[in-house]
Amino acid sequence: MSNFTFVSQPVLGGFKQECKGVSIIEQTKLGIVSVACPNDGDAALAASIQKAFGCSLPKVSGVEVSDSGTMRWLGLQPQQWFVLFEHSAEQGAPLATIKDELGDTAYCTDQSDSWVSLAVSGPLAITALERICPIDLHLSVFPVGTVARTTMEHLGVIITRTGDEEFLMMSATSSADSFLHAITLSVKNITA
Amino acid sequence: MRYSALKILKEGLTGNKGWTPAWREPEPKKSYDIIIVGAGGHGLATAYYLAKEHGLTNIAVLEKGWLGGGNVGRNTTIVRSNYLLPGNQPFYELSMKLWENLEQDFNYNAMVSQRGILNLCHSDPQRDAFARRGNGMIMSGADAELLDQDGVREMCPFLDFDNARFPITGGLLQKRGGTVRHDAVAWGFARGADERGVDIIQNCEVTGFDINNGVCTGVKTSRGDIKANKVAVCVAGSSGRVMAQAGMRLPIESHVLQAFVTEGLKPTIPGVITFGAGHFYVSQSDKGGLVFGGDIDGYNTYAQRGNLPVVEDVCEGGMAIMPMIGRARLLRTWGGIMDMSMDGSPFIDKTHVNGLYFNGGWCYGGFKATPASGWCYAHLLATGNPHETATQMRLDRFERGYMTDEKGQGAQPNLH
Amino acid sequence: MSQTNRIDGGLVNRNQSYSFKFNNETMHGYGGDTLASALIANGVKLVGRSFKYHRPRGIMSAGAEEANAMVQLRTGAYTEPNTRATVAELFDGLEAKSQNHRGPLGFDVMAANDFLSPFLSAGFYYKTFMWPKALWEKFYEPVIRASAGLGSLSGENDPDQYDKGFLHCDLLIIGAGPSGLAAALTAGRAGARVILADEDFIMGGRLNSETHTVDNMPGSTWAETATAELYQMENVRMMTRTTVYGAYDHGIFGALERCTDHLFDGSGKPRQILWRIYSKQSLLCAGSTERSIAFGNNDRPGIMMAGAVRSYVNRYGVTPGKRVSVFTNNDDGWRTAIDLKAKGIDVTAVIDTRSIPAPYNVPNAATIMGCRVIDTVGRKGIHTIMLSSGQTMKTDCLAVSGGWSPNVHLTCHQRGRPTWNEKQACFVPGGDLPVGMSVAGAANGDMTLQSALTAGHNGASSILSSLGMSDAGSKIASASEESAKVSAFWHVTESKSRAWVDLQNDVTTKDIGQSFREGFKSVEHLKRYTTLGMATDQGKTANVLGLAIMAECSGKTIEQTGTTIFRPPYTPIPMGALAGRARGKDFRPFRLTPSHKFAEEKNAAFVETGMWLRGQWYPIAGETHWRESCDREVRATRESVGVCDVTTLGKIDIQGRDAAAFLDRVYANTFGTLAVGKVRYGLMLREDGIVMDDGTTARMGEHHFVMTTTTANAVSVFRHMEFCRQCLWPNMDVHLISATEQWAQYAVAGPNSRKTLQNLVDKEFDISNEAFPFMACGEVTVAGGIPARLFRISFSGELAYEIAVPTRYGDSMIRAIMQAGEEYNIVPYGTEALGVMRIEKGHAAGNELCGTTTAANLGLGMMVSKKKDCIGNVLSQREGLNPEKPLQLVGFKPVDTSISLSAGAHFVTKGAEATMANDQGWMTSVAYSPILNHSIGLGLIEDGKNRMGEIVTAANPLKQSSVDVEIVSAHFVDPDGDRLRV
Amino acid sequence: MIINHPLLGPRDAAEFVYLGDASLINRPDASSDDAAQAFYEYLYLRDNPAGEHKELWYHEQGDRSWLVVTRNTLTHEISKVEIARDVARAAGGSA
Repeated sequence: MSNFTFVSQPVLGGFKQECKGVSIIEQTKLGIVSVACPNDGDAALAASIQKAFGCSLPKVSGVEVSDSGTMRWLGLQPQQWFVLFEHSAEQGAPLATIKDELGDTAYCTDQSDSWVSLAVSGPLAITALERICPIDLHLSVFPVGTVARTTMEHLGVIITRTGDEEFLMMSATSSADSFLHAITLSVKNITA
Repeated sequence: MRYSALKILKEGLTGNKGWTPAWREPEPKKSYDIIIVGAGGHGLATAYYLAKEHGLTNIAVLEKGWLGGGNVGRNTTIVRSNYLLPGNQPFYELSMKLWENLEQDFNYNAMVSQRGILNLCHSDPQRDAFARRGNGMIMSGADAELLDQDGVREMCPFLDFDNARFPITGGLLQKRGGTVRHDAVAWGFARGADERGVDIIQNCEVTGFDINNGVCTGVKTSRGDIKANKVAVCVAGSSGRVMAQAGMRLPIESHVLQAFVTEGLKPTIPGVITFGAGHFYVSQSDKGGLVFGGDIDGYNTYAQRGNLPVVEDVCEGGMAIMPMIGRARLLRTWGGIMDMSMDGSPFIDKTHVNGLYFNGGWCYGGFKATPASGWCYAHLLATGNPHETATQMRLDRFERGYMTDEKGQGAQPNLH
Repeated sequence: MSQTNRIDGGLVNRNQSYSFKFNNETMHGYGGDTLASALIANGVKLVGRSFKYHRPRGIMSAGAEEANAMVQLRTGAYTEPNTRATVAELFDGLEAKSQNHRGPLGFDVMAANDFLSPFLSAGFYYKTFMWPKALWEKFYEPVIRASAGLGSLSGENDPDQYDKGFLHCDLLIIGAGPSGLAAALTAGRAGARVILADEDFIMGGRLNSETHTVDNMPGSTWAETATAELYQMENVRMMTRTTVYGAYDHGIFGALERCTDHLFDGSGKPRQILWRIYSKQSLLCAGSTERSIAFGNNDRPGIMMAGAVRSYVNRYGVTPGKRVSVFTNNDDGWRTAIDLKAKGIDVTAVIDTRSIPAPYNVPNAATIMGCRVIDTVGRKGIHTIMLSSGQTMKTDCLAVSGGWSPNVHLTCHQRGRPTWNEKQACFVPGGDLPVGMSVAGAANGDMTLQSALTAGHNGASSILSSLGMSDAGSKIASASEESAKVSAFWHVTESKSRAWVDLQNDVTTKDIGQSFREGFKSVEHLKRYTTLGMATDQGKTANVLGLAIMAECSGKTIEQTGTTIFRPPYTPIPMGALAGRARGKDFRPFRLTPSHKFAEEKNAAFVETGMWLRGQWYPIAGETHWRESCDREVRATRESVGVCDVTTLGKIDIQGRDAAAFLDRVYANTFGTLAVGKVRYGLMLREDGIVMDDGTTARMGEHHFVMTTTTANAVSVFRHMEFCRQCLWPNMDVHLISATEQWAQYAVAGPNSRKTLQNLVDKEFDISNEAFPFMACGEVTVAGGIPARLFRISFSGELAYEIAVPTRYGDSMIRAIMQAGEEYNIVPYGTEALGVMRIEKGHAAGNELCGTTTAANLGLGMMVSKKKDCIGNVLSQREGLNPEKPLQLVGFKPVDTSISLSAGAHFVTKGAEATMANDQGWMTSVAYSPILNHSIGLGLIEDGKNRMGEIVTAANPLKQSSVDVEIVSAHFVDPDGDRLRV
Repeated sequence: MIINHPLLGPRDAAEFVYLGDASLINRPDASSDDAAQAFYEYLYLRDNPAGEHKELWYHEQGDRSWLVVTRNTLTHEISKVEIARDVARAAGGSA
């Protein structure tokens, strides 16, 4: 029997575009795990996360970064968070990284392959995103450390502010091409 | 006064001074045989057919505002009988036949224009569903044709056949479908009913029902109490509000449906076209405006206005199938309140209160139903029995489990 | 042509000379001109034809209210009908044509209508064209339609791009005239997030058209200074060429920004942007619109609004006439005469309806008080006016002012009604404004410049305090004095000729009188019967006049007569802009499966399934018809092995202590008893007892299930389960998350599927029939450690598995499966073959799960557990859903097997007539079975299970055909299911 | 329209999916004697008021919360927004 070749493929092939005030870079080494809190288990979960990762749990729409700075917790819905961390295929299943630490205190589901992630940054990032994003991205309203789940061009999107002019944007893997098109066209329309 | 080309000639030559009012402005009497609540299309048609077909003329039609001010004056003017289910199709086909002879019948040009209605399909399952429907239409005595892509292209070469996200694979055509000048329908029925002695009383709001021991004996109005042997409510859009005065809860929610018209354009599309993979239907009025619509806004409301997301969704649908309309400008948008029922089908029925009748729940289908609704409601009021084409339009059908659910969406009004 | 009517001054840029064409004639204008001002500069008077009578018409305004001067702008696919020349910016190379005439503009044959006008009075078409009946569609209507309409679409696809966007602010100021600028300065200096939007291409509004001074500067200079200051503020967004067209709920506004309409070539930029503006507060500073007076032949080219004449003279440096007269009922109209004189243009007379002393002295002009213009002469351009005093005067331009109407439109968009202000003779905003909106300036009835500046400032100040901010001590600008005295005057009763009220729709005072006589008295009836105010200007100049005349007919006040309200949009908005990017292939996003690239390489035909694109079939060399490919795929799968991408099925990860109990409630059948490592088919009902969805659910752990849904219902099932979890059983410990995108899932089906997978699944996992029987599931690894989930389930009826790997490996996985099955001649199969095999097996799918079928209809009635409550259980027991002879899903086979069946055919008793009275059900799905070598069908027919072997007729009147079919088991292939379990 | 989400602040209603009257939270007891009538009324009959209306919205393009929104059907004014799960729990939701 011949050997099989399995290649872990970035959704958009590692897309990267830097031009005229906005850069768009696909994040290809991101582990994403959803963590849900059992009913009445809030305290236990908070404790185990604090212990394992040195991180407190953000409220919905909030973002907390672990002590090490390598792990980002997004408060997406009541009793549910996404934890984002650097992870490559060689490290095995991303799920284990979290689940092994949290044990029974959480219900974990691997989401690493569910999302395409793009870092969108630069002085014109907001101007470009204005064309598709219904959320008010003004710093006074959507400061660094805020996450929102919303819809852009008929696609569900999770947008996190990672810097004054930096955003991490996640959308479903299957429609990654359409998602990328929505963003690159926005950039083209403001810079053409 | 009989309208004719000769009459217009005569009036034109004498300064148009001889035209008389299209209807009287009577004071309400103390009592009537039948009171119809609501001088919309359906109420006026009911009065007209009661007078004309059943010889009953001691009738008042009470209207809160001005006659024809409800959905008959705020729709997209489409008429068709392309329904799927046996509870609906014969009724709408009756309506279509009444439309076809209406103008000569009531001596008013309502511009019944049978330029055809084409429902586009975009997938095999959709085509199968259209085949089932088209066959049912023909089996009910209506007309239907199933077109393939070439057939659609021949009829509407301007549709997007080359670059569509959801390619057009065919369509269901009803050639007898088309449009009717909506206001003229109300005016024609009003004039015809008035001529036969029906009192149409505008600016007369019904504020309550006289119900004693389970019998309705009249109504309270902003212009005094009026007695009646039978009270026939016909206020689609406001059914919930009005019937609450009789202590009834209905299987109905009120929703707003927006409608749209562009600036006038020289003739550009032939008949009515509906998009099967988005929310858009369109025709062109005789004045040249593209008249179009889409889905309801989706939330309960009694406000006759809608919001932007649906406006955009509808226009996206339009551009998706007809990219040539990009430079046509949307002139006006408006909203009408729909009685959205729990299965998308209407009611023409008695209620549990003796002498109190109900007609409503028309969802989007009210305008095209106007003559048949009047015909069948008149039949029920005059004979006490449902008309043979309206036997399924009963209020108790949900309790008994006999839904007439064209779209198969279940008990969720905003999906019908 | 030369610019015969160009005069000195104005805000045009005389260094920027543009050449343009009107009706193929080349002319010249300047930067800063509109098409209208450039036409006036070139001495053009006649620019279009009216809607009904095809009357010659000229330019009557200098703004968006224009009812006459509508042109077909640009050429070819770029042509744009019904463009108001008064707001179309001139650019070099502009081409425009007049519209709505047959033959040249000067000799429109349709103008015959004008002479037939006595027979074309209000509502004439409701009274005729009824005989003979058949002629309506064939003759009358085509004639009417061809003569109606205005401009034309090109018939070609709109070649421009459009965009949309979202903006957010504390304060949206609509209109950058004096009040809007004053408000923006006050709010901007205080640090509020402000958007200032104006439809014009320069800010300043009427300041640019008048000769007022503000803070001792010319008004236009003050506007320029204020604008410059505002542009410097980071917290203020300045938007010119932007029309705020609609006020929606909760402070949301629609606005259209025109980006390239003033350019010859947009060079790839979006033509327009449709903005949704989210505001905490809004201040409407939309100004006011001048209205006319109805008098005999008041529609002739050269008759223009008095304020518009000032715009042309002061802002554009052109004069609409060389000998101008003014007809007014107010002091403001006199300014036109004064401004014209200042430019050295002859003013013949000022005719004022009021019997008062002349408010101003206009040298060398007759000032005639208490007098009316009763008629005019000059078909293609006015040259003479007749007065009520009996005088006749030569004039080539008549400037008319009937007073100003506040632009209250946006205050009505949420059905607020304006109220009548008798003193100012105009409608002002009513009390019921959209939430967060206030109004300042002329839009609110502040008719003098000083009052507008003050109101703008004060409006902003009070908004600032409502936002918890304070103004930064901005001072109110001071303006020169002016008078706004007016006395209502609507129409000249002495006029014998037709007097126009709505110029575009050709509604005259006589039509209004007739409408009243015929009983169309309410304002809505008037509007609908006469079409008053229904033209492209939405009655901006006509509505108040029409109402006033109706009030006069009925002897009521205007207040008692009422008003029609304005609806969005304020000015018409192109469909292209409203659709934005969502057109063509971009109408909706694409969802691609993990094997998409592989499928493309295999020349797959793709089919849209919702947003997904799925491989429909995979043709190989020599196959020319889809059936060949499909048949081969079915045969190969049933004979050996095939693989199909089933990633599109919804996958929901369900975890929690109450997960099993939860499933017992949302599914009709029981899941609490399902062992870990097993899969069960689940049937989900709606609360009304109708089948909602079906799929398989696997128990991965004591508190962990993975549910699959149909592709079509993935989203609605998830939503429904969240409803159950949050709203119905809020204390259950159950958590849901979609995992549809996480896993690339493939069905591997056929007798050799196990052997194929054994080549791929790592050896430590025993997937033999004994270790991994039918309906088993588990976590495995493939190809040396790649994590995977394996389910032994079958849709095809063959020995089959579904295997899932993380999506990143999806492309590798399909290739690996192909490689693993190579020795068994594995084929990829598409949705067509999938469909054929499920019909051969009698599985219900979308055509059967159509939202009206019960479990019993589908032969699954036994699955609805009577032992427990579940969604839909109670109402599924209603009488109507349990008839004596229910529709039942069975198979159908043509008696003559050479005949193809058709889905959608209706069943009647053999030989019976195809009528609804005889209708017994319908064919839901058909396929050609390459295994049976004939057409087969599934269908719902009354009492079907008890009629096996009966021959019925499948009627297909759409194709004028009917086929005799035999009722058979729906399980055409392997009815006992032996092949599943081997 | 804008729904002022109790956890997220103002969000465009376009992110939400509308279901209907909030009485749909109060699913009847299937084991009661009058279950058939109770379920019929629960599923099919509506007050449909012209005025204040409590209704269910699902934040599908957001945090997946079901909300109970109190909104005036004549003016669209929203006077209250609650998390439906809290409302259901307070109403004594089963299990």
